[in-house]
Amino acid sequence: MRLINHIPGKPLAVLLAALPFIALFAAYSIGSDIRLDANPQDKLLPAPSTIAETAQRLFTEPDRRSKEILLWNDTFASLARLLGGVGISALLSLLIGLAIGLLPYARSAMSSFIAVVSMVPPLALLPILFIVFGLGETSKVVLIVIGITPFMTRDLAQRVLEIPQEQIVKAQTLGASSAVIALRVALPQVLPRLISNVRLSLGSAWLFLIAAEAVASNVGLGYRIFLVRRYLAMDVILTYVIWITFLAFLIDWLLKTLSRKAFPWMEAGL
Amino acid sequence: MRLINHIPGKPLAVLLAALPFIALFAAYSIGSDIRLDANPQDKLLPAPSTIAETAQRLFTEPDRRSKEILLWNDTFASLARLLGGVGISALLSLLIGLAIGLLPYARSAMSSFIAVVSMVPPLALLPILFIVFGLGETSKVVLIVIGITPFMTRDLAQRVLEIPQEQIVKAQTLGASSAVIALRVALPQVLPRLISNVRLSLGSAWLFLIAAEAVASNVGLGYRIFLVRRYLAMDVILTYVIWITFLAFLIDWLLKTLSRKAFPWMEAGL
Amino acid sequence: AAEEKTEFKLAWSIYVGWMPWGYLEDSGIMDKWAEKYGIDVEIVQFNDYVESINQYTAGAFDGVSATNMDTLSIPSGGGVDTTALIVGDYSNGNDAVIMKGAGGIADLKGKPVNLVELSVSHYLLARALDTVGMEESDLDAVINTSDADMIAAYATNDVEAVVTWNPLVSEITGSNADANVLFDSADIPGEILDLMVVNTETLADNPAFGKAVAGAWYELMALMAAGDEAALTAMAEASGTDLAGYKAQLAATEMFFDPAAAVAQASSADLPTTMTSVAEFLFDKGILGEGAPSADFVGIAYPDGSTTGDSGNVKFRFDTTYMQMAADGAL
Amino acid sequence: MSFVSVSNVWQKYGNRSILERVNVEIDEGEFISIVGASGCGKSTFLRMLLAQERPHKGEISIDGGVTAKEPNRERGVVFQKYSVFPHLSVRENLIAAESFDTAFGRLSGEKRKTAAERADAMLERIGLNHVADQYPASLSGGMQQRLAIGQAMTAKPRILLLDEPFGALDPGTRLQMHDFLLELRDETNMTVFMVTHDLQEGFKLGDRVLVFDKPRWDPHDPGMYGATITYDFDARDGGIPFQLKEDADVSA
Amino acid sequence: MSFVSVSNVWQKYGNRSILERVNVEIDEGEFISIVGASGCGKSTFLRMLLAQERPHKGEISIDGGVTAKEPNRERGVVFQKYSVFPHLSVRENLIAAESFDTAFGRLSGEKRKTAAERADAMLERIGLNHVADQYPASLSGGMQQRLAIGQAMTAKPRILLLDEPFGALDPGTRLQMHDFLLELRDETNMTVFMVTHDLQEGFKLGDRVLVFDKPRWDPHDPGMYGATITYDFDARDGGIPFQLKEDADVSA
Ligand SMILES: Nc1ncnc2c1ncn2[C@@H]1O[C@H](COP(=O)(O)OP(=O)(O)OP(=O)(O)O)[C@@H](O)[C@H]1O
Ligand SMILES: Nc1ncnc2c1ncn2[C@@H]1O[C@H](COP(=O)(O)OP(=O)(O)OP(=O)(O)O)[C@@H](O)[C@H]1O
Ligand SMILES: [Mg+2]
Ligand SMILES: [Mg+2]
Repeated sequence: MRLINHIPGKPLAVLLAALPFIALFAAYSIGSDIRLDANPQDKLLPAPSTIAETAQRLFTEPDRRSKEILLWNDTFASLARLLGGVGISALLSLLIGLAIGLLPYARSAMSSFIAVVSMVPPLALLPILFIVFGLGETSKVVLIVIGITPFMTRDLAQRVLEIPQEQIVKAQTLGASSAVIALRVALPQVLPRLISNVRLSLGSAWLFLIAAEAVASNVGLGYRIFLVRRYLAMDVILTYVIWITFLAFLIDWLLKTLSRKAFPWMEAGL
Repeated sequence: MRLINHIPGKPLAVLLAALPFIALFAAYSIGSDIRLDANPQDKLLPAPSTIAETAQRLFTEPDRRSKEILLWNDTFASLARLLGGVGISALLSLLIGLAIGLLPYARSAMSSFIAVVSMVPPLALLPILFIVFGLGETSKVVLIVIGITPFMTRDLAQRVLEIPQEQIVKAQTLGASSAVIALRVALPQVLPRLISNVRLSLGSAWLFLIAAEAVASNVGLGYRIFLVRRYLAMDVILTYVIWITFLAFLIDWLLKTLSRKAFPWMEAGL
Repeated sequence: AAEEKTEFKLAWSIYVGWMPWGYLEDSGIMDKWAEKYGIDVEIVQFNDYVESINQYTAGAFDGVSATNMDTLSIPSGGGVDTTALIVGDYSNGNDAVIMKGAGGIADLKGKPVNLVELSVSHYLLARALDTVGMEESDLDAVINTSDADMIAAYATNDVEAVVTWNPLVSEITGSNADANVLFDSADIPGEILDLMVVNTETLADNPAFGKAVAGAWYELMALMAAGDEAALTAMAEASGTDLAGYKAQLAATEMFFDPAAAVAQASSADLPTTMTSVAEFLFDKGILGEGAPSADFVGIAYPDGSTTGDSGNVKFRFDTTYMQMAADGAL
Repeated sequence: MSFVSVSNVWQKYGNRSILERVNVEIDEGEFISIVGASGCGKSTFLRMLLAQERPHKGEISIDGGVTAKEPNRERGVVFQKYSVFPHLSVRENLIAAESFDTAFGRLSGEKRKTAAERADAMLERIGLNHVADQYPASLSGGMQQRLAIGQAMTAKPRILLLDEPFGALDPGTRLQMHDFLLELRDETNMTVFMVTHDLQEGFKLGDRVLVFDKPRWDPHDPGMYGATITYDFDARDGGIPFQLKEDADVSA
Repeated sequence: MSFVSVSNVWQKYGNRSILERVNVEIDEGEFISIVGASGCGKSTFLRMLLAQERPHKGEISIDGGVTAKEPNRERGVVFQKYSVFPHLSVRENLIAAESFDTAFGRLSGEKRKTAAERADAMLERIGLNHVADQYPASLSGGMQQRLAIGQAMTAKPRILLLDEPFGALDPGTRLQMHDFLLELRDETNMTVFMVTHDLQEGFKLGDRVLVFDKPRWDPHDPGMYGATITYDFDARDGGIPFQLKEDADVSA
C-alpha cells in the first residue's frame, strides 16, 4: 500500500505525536549529562531536574531584594507591553486598512508608502525611537507597533479589497453611506482576518518586545533573559523560554477560540 | 457623492502616492534643522545633505585599513547569510511540509511538535546556538533557519492538505506512487505558495540576521549598524537602513516576478 | 578534560584596553609567537562582551578578555577553573558615573540610573554610593540599558544619570555640556582589572600557549609604550575613533606596558581585599548564582599561594608565571 | 413620458467601445429581459442603469430625473453571487435594507422592532421564515437568491436590476425561482431589468426582450465598434415560439 | 460470473450506518446510473468501488479479484470538480495518465514522444486539440470535464467511476456532454458507474439505474440504519417514461 494511505490508529497517533517531544527531551538530557559529567558546575545545559527546581523557585519564591516574585512581575510587565503594542497595531491596521481598501484616495496616498515602510528594519531605528518616545514603556510599545502594523495593514487592506464589489454596490442601493459601508459591511467581514493577522504577528511582536526590553528596562521577560545571560543562568533562561512559549501558545489558542466564537457566520457554511 | 466613489485622476493619484514620502522627508528635515540649530554637533538627526554625503562615501570610498569598500562587503556577507538561511528554510519547510501534508504518519508525528516549536522565541536561544554551531557563518544561518522554518512549514503543510483530495485520488488511479504524488502533484502546486511564504518571512529573516550579526561578526549590515550605534553615527545608520529597505524591496520584487513567470498556470484562469 | 594540543582560540571584545588583541591577530604578531612555540592561536572578535565570556565558559574558547569581576561571576562561578594569564590594565577613569547637571553623588538620591546591570558599571555605582553612605535602594531605580544604546539613551529626557565605560564616557562627556562626572574608576584604582583569562587546565597542560600569548602581548605593549603610530592608529580605527580619541581613552587606562608592573599589580597586597569586596557585591546581587551559599563560595588564589574565599573550591587564580617570564625576557 | 429613458448611451473602456447609441424607453411596471452574446455588454448596460458607472456619452433618466452619479435606493440590484451579506443572519439581511440608510447603519428600539416585523413579513413572503436566524452560507443557492431579491425589494427601489440572478442555480431550483419571481411581479408591479443567458427564461419572464449585439464589425479591430439593442421583442402574449416550448417544460 | 460483484457491503462512519447489505452484480460493459436522495451514500458507494475507502463488511470484487485496498489503475474516476491537474497543460494532463505510473512520474525521450502522440489522438477524440497547450483554468467547465474523462480513459481502467460529473455544468453544456459520453461509450464498451442527481440523465445514459434509499428508518435515531439499493431499473429499451420526455428535450 502507498505510504500516503497508511493511517496510524488512535493510540499510535498519540504516541507519534509525543515522540519528537520525548526525543528532544532525551537529547537534551543526554547532552546535559555529558557536560555535567565533565564539569558538575557547568551552567550551559543544566539538568532537567535543576530546571524544574529553578522553575518552581522562580514561580513561587519572592526575590530576596524586592520581596516580589520576579517572574510574575516580568510576565505582567511584558504582557502589558505586548498586548498594548499588538492592540494599538490591530486598531491602526484596521483603520488604515479599511481606509485603503475602501477609499480610492486613501489607497492612492498610502498603499505604496506602507509597502515601503513594511520593508524597513525597525530594530535599526531604535535610537530614534528612544529620543522621540523616551526610554519608558512608550518606546517599547512603539517598537512593536512599528514592527507589525505595516504588515497587518497591508494584509487587511488586501482583504477589504477582496470583499466582492457586489456587496459594496448592494449596500449602496440600500442607501448606505461610506461610513455605514465601512462599519457594517467591511468591518465585520475583516474582523476575523484581523484576528488571524494578530495571531500571525504575535511571533514578531514577541521578538520586538524582547529586543526592546533587552535595550533598556528594569522589568520584563526579555529583560530578565538578557540580564541573567550575564551570569549564564541557563536554568533561568530555559524556564523563561518555556514560559514564553507557553504564553504564546495560550494567547494563540485564546485568539483562535475567540475567532470561532465571535464569528459564527464564518463556519455556518456546509 | 460617497467618499468611496471618489476616484482620483491619474496625475492626482501620482501626487497622492508621493505625498507621504514628501511629508516624511519634510518632517525629518525640520526635526533635523531644529536639533542642529540647537546643537550643530548633534548626531541624532543628521541633515539630509550629510546623509547623502555619507552615503556617497560609504558606497564609493574604500576603507583606509582594508582598502575595501565596507558597504559592499557588508552587503555581500549579509546577503549570503540571508539567502543561505532562507534557502535552507525553504527547502526544509518544503520537505517537512510535503511529508506532513501527504503522509498521515508524518502528520501525527510532527504537526503538534512544529506548532509548539513555532512559538519558541529564537532570540532567547542565541547563546545555545552559538555554542552548538560556533561563531562562524553557521550559527547566523541557523538562527534564521530556526526563526522562520516552523512558520513556513506549518503554512506549507496546510496548503498541501488543501490540495483537493480528488486530485490525490485521481493521481492514484493513474498509478502514481506516493513519491510521484509528492513530486508531480503536490510539489508543483505548493511551489508558488513557498515563494509567497519566503516573501512573508523575509522580514523576520532580516531581523534574525541583524540580531545574530550584532553578537558575533566582523562584517555584515547588522554588524555595522550595531558597531556605529555606539557612536550614534546616525548618518551611517540611516544610510544602512535605507539600503536594507531597498534590498528588501528588491528581493521581494524579484520573488514576485519569479512567481509570476514560473507558474503560468496560476493566472491562466479567468 | 584538557590535554596537550596545538590549536587555541581566544575571544575578545572591543574595549580600549583590549584593542591590542585585535591588532595582534591582524598584524601577525600573534602568529609569529605561536609559530615560535609550534602552536596555533586564533583571536576572535566579539561584538557582544557577555556573549564572549559565555562562549568561553561553555568551552568554545580557551581564553577570553574579561574583567576581574566578570571572570569571578561567570566562568569561576560556573565552575570553570580560570587563570588570569595577563593583567593588562586597570581602569583609571575609563568607567564613570555621569549625571546630567551640577551636583554630587548624594544628588543621585531618588533618581533613576541607567547602566548595564550586573556589570562593572553596577559595581562602580555601588562603590560610589558607598562613599556617601547610600544604597541602591535610595535611588529611584536602576535601569538596565544596553551599552550599544547608552549614548542614544543619554540623549533622552528620561535619563538623568548613567554609569558606563569608554569610549562611551568620552563620547558622552565630549558632546554634552551638561555631563557631570560624579565618580570614576580613578577613585578606586586597581579595582577594575582588565584581564586575559584562560582555562587553568589548558594552561597547565600547555605552557607553550601561555608563553606564546604573553610573548606576543608584551611585544605589542613595548610598541605601544614607544608610541608606535601604525599600531595605535590601527587600534584607534578598529575601535571606531581616531588616534587622538584613542590616546585620550588610553590616558584613562592604566596600561601595564611593562610586564613587571603587571606582576606587581597581580601580586599587590590590595588585590585580595578588592576581590573580596567584588565577591560580596556579586553575592549581594545574586550574580554568583542562586545556589551560591555565601559570598566566599568561590575560592580565589593569589600568586603568593594565599587564597580568599573557599579554599576547597578555588576556581580563579592570579598567576604571574608568564608575565614574570616576559619581565625576565625569558620568552 | 416613459418611466425609464435611455437616450443615445455610449460606453467605452480605454479605447474599446462596448456599447454605442443605445436608446430605449421603458414604462413603469415593465419587466425587461436582456439577452445577448457573452461579453457583449449586458452587464455593462445594467451597471449604467444602476449608476455604478456613468455612460461615456448619453443620458439615463428615471422618472424624468438626471443621470445618477452613484447607486442609491432608487435602484435595487441582485447579482448572480455575493448579493447578500454573509456576516448577517437572514433576518438581519432584510433589516439592513432599512437600517443601512441611517447614519450609523443601525436601528434601535421601536424602529428596530417594527423593521424586524416587516422583515419577518417579507421572510414569510419569500418563504424563508424557517431559516430567519441562520447565516446565508448555510442556505442553498436558491434560498440565497430569494433572500437577495427580498432584500432588494425591502428597500422599495423604483427599478430592480437582476444580472443573471439564476445563473448559478441548478435547473430545478431555477424553475422554482421563475415561479417565485412571477408571483412577486404580479403582486408588486415593479419595473425590472433582468439579464439572462437563457433565451427561454428571458421570454418566459419578460414583457419585453432586448437583444444586444454588434451591428457593425471591424475585422481588423474588434474593439472598434460597440454593441447596441438590435431587437426589442414583445414577449407578453405568447407570440414567440420559445414560450410554447417552455410552458411544456414547466409542466413536466 | 459477473464482472463487478458487490456482495453484502456495509459501511458506517463512527456509529452512523450509511450503507447496509448492498448486493449487486454488474456485467462487463454495462453503464450503471446511480441515483438517490442527497446524503444517502451514493458517493460513499463509489468511493468503495474506487477503493478510496474499504467497506466495513462485505466484498467488492472486479473480475474475480479480492477487495482492493487502495485506488489503482484498474479504476478510473471523474469527480464533479478538481479531477484534472491545474498545474499541467491539457496535453500534459493526458500524458500524466501514462507517466504517473513510472518511478519518478516522468517519461523521457521516445516514450514521451509516443505518449504525446497518443495524447494528441485522445485530444482529437475529446475535441480539445485546439487548447492542447492551455492550462485547465482557462477552459470552460465542460471542457475541463471532457479532459478529466479523457484523462481517466487514457489510463485504460477496467471500470470508470463518475460522481456527478456534470453537476456543475449549465444545461446546454450538459446536453453536449451527454452526447460526448454516449459516443465514447459506443466506441469503448467500458464498464461505467455514474452517480447523478438528475433522474432523466441517469435513464438517458445508463443501461441500468440503481436507486439507493433507506429501507428502514428509526425516527429516534436517523443514523441507525443505512441505505441500500431499493430499485434496479433496466433502462436499455426506452421502457421508462422519463426517456420519452428526455428525447424530446434533446431534439429541442
Ligand atoms: N471595468 C472594465 N474595464 C474594462 N473592460 C471591461 C470592464 N467591464 C467590462 N469590460 C469588458 O466589457 C465587455 C462587456 O462586458 P460585460 O460584463 O458587460 O459583458 P456581458 O454581456 O455581461 O457578458 P456575460 O454574458 O459574460 O456576463 C467585456 O469584453 C469585458 O471584458
Ligand atoms: N468520511 C466521512 N466521515 C463521516 N461521515 C461521512 C463521511 N463521508 C460521508 N459521510 C456521511 O455519509 C453520508 C453519505 O454521504 P455521501 O457523500 O455518500 O452521500 P451522497 O449520496 O453522495 O450525497 P450527495 O448527493 O449530497 O452527494 C452523509 O450523511 C455524509 O455526511
Ligand atoms: Mg454579465
Ligand atoms: Mg455525493
